[in-house]
Amino acid sequence: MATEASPIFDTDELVINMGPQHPSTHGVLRIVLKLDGERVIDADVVIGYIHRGIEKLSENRDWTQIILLTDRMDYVAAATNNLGYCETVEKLMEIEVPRRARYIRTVLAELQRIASHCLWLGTHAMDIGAMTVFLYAFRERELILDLFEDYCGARLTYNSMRIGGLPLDIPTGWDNKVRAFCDLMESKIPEYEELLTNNRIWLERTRGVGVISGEDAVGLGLCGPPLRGSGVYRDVRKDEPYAAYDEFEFDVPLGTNGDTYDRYLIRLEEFKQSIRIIRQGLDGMPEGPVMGKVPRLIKPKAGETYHAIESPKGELGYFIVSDGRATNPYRFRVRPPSFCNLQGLRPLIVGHLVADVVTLIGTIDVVLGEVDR
Amino acid sequence: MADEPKSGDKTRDPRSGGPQSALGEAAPEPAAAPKPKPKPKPKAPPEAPKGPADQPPADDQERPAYFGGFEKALPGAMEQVSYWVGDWTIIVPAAALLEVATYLKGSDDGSFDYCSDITATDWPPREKRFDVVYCLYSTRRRHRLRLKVKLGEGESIPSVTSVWPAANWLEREVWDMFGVNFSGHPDLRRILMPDDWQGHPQRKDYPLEGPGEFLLESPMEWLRLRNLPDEAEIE
Amino acid sequence: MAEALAFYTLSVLILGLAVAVITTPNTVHSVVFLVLNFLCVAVLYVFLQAEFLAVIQVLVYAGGIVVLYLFVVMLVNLGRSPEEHQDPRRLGLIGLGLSGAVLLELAGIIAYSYTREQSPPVTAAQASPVQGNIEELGWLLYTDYLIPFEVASVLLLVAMVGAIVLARRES
Amino acid sequence: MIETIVIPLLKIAVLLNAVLVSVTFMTLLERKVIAWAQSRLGPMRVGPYGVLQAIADPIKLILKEDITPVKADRMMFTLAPIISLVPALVVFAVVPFGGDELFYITDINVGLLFIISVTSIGVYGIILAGWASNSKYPLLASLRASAQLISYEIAVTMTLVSVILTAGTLSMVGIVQAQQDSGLWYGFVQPVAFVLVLIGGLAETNRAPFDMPEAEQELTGGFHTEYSGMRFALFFLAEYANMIVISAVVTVLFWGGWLRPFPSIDALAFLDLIPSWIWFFGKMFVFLYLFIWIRATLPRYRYDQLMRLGWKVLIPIAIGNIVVTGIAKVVL
Repeated sequence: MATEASPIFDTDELVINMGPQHPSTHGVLRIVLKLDGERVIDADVVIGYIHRGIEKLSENRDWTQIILLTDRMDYVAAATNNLGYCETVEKLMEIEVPRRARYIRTVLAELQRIASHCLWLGTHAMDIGAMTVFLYAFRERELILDLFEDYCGARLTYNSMRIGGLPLDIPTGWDNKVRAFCDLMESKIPEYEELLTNNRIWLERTRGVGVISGEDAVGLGLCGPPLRGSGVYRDVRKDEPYAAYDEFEFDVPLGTNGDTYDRYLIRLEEFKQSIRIIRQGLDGMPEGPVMGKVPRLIKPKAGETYHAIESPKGELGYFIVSDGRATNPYRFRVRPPSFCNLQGLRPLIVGHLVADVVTLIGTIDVVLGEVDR
Repeated sequence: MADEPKSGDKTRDPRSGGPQSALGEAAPEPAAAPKPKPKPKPKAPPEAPKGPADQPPADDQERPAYFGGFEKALPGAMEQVSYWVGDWTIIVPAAALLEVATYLKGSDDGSFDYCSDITATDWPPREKRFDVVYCLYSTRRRHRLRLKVKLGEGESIPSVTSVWPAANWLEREVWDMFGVNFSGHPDLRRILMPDDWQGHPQRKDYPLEGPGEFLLESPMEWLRLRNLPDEAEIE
Repeated sequence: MAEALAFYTLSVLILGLAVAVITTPNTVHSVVFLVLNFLCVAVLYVFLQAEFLAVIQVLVYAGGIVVLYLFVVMLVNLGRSPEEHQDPRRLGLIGLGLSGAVLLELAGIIAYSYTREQSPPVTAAQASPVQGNIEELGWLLYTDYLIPFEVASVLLLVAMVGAIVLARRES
Repeated sequence: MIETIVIPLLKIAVLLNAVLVSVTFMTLLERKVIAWAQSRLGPMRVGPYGVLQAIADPIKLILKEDITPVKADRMMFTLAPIISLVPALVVFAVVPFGGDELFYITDINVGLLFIISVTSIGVYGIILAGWASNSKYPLLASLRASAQLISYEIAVTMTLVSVILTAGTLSMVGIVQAQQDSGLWYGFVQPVAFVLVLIGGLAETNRAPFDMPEAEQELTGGFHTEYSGMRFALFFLAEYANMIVISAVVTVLFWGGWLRPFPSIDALAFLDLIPSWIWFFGKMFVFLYLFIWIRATLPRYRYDQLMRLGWKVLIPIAIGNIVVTGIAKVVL
């Protein structure tokens, strides 16, 4: 046999564009896949299709007007974004937030976590082909949206927090509704688990897929469930407590294998932990005002700070610089968890099959509104 | 809302290079730092801020333990230390950045293994107009630190992707938004803006409205600028 | 009369499709013509009362083997000119000689079938103790033709092993 | 003349219409069943409880613009949907819907093989559709499809051999009669084969959890990505017709076709009052429902796992089943 390969048998790589309009890229994500057969040998993740310049816009808006812009980043967990921003400004201005407001904020943030994880669970399962879970998860998410509607009148972009506290106290009877929801949610989680957790196909599709070691995950800057899935104990709620998390008891679930299945189990466990936190928050809700003492004109002293919270996707950080003179931030920077997690996508998908690409986009749980800002 | 400065002869320069390079005749004033506010205040354009406060720590403020080792290992790397609302910031020279990063990641009492964020701030009137900010975290020691590097226009800064792989996209975003050049970056392309975009939108002298109005007012000029090779070429 | 008409129509179709297979510039079209050709041959078998053979023809050739042809053809880079697909090391003379030999053999068989005296077409039909098309076929395969049948299957096995060895990647 | 030409033609016409109409209602059934599984209502607007949706959908598809991509291979692009539909309809010729000769078009002595071989032609529709679209996702899908269909065809055919051994005939009517004679449905005699054929049938019809060739989430619709309007509808028709075929085949082979339950027990003879074709359609409906139910429940396999399942699990079991059946046949 001749040593040089015959030209008849040379192989071509297939380059396909996954997205920006693809049913399972969760928005306008584009991945340029280089395929050998169905195996991915290289990938380029292209983002920026819904870049709206929220950072630039925020630098030209009033401090309070920015809350409304933060809603538009991670639009499936808008209240969490509000919380992160308000806390950062409060830190910068050293404002004391009343305890009741901190409790309500915590409850809202955890409700958002459940809502966001519901959406993740539904779409992730849908990507792998289990279409019923999608509607089950959305059914519960709908109830959370109803709760938020009761609280602030909006269902998606809440604008539900203010610098120094909250614009509204909770309506009467709302806490009972939330309690009822917690009970319901607890009874629904086994439904999801029944459909997925021990399903052979689900196990085959998720176990050992997209394995990343803890060390690599830290190096790549992954955060939230993808980082914890690799067994790294990192939860901003525990490490750098904010709102009222230091007063509550909850566990941080950790994975062992760092694969898609572990990340799935972690998020399911986070449902339960969130319910636990919400119950503690409602039971121990102190009386008092919901708005702290805030100067009429919000104008922080010159200085800068970085403050992070644990959004459903991971570490959501705000870096804000005030020049001390204007009523708008001089520099407004968001550290979007989805952006940093999405960066970990390429190392995850290389070597896997096309079908796994879809699984892995699902497992890192990105919201493109937050990635692109 | 008719903002009065729109019709003015403010530079509507889509290019980052700023007035001095592309539109020679335009006023070299560092284009209107705070953009027109919605409230129609009779505003005397405030002079652009000179830079962040970088407040020094109070004398009685206890310094983190790893500062001592850091100063001993890399003498002179710590140009300035700042403390504000609970955050420590170290300002380091660009030349020493890579050493500092490697040391901070490797040192036992620091062990900053997690790069939370990299971003920049633009202070146009300053000679070194950019502050590149690194937000670091240690998953083992659970503390935070910010590094800050001051950088002038056209200068480049060593990339820290070799220390923290997470820096890859974050540095790309800083390049995209500010035009800060990272030397040694494996893949320095635009990330959020389109590949053929001109200018770096997060700079303070970049108009909030983008290049749109300039394009409408003088399309030929816009086209000429667009076809010019990008001056802030990568490396 | 009707049968003859059908036969000649089919024959024309089969031959026409065969010509189309080798003349079409597009390889995928060529494979599709090949499938149609096989289907027509299957119909021919039905006319000969060999339903089993017809069905197997469709199942194995049209439904199995040619699908694999198509598979390969689709993966070959069609953007290249036909000349590029030529193997530079091919041995034209030997090929010519071999095909000549096959032609000669065919001619010999045809000549022989005309010269020898007419014998009853299927002798086994009387010999086999079973009734029906499929049963007879099975009887023949497992009695008179057992050894060729087994040899053929061993040959296929060898081919399969060879294909796996060739296609396996060095890991 | 009437016996040989008119009546068969009439039967064919009736059957074709029946199949096509039932396919349209299958789509409605699928939407409704999945909706109920997901605590929804499904289509409710068109007609009472959305019943007329089954008619509205085809009308919509017919009226839609039929787009051929500029770079597509026009001939193959047009041919592909036809190739995929025709075999799916042709196989109905040998499916006995009832005990009487009125209920099947023909009974040929290689009926079962005929069904297998003709359905194996259907794969060309998918492959050519993927190739002719001249687009990457459809191409990937058609590669998946050809590999998948050939692999599972082998598994199914191997499995059917054990059924043929048990029945001693290839004729569809003959197999049902063999079950009547033995007094036992083959589902109880050959349970392994039944499960294998069911799994293989799901894969052959590209149904969940084996719907890789049209995996919407991965390949944006798979081989029919570029199709619209009526040509798309043809693929749709073919898929559902194939589902009906597989249900019918499973019914005939394993669940006694048109026979009533326990055909050997005379005490249940009153069940014969129900016409044979109702038994047949009842059983078929159960399997169609099962297909839909599975789709609503299970996630999708990955391509390599599917091939592994086919080659490393189904085919060895099928071969083992043949051996066991053969031994049993000789011993008993």
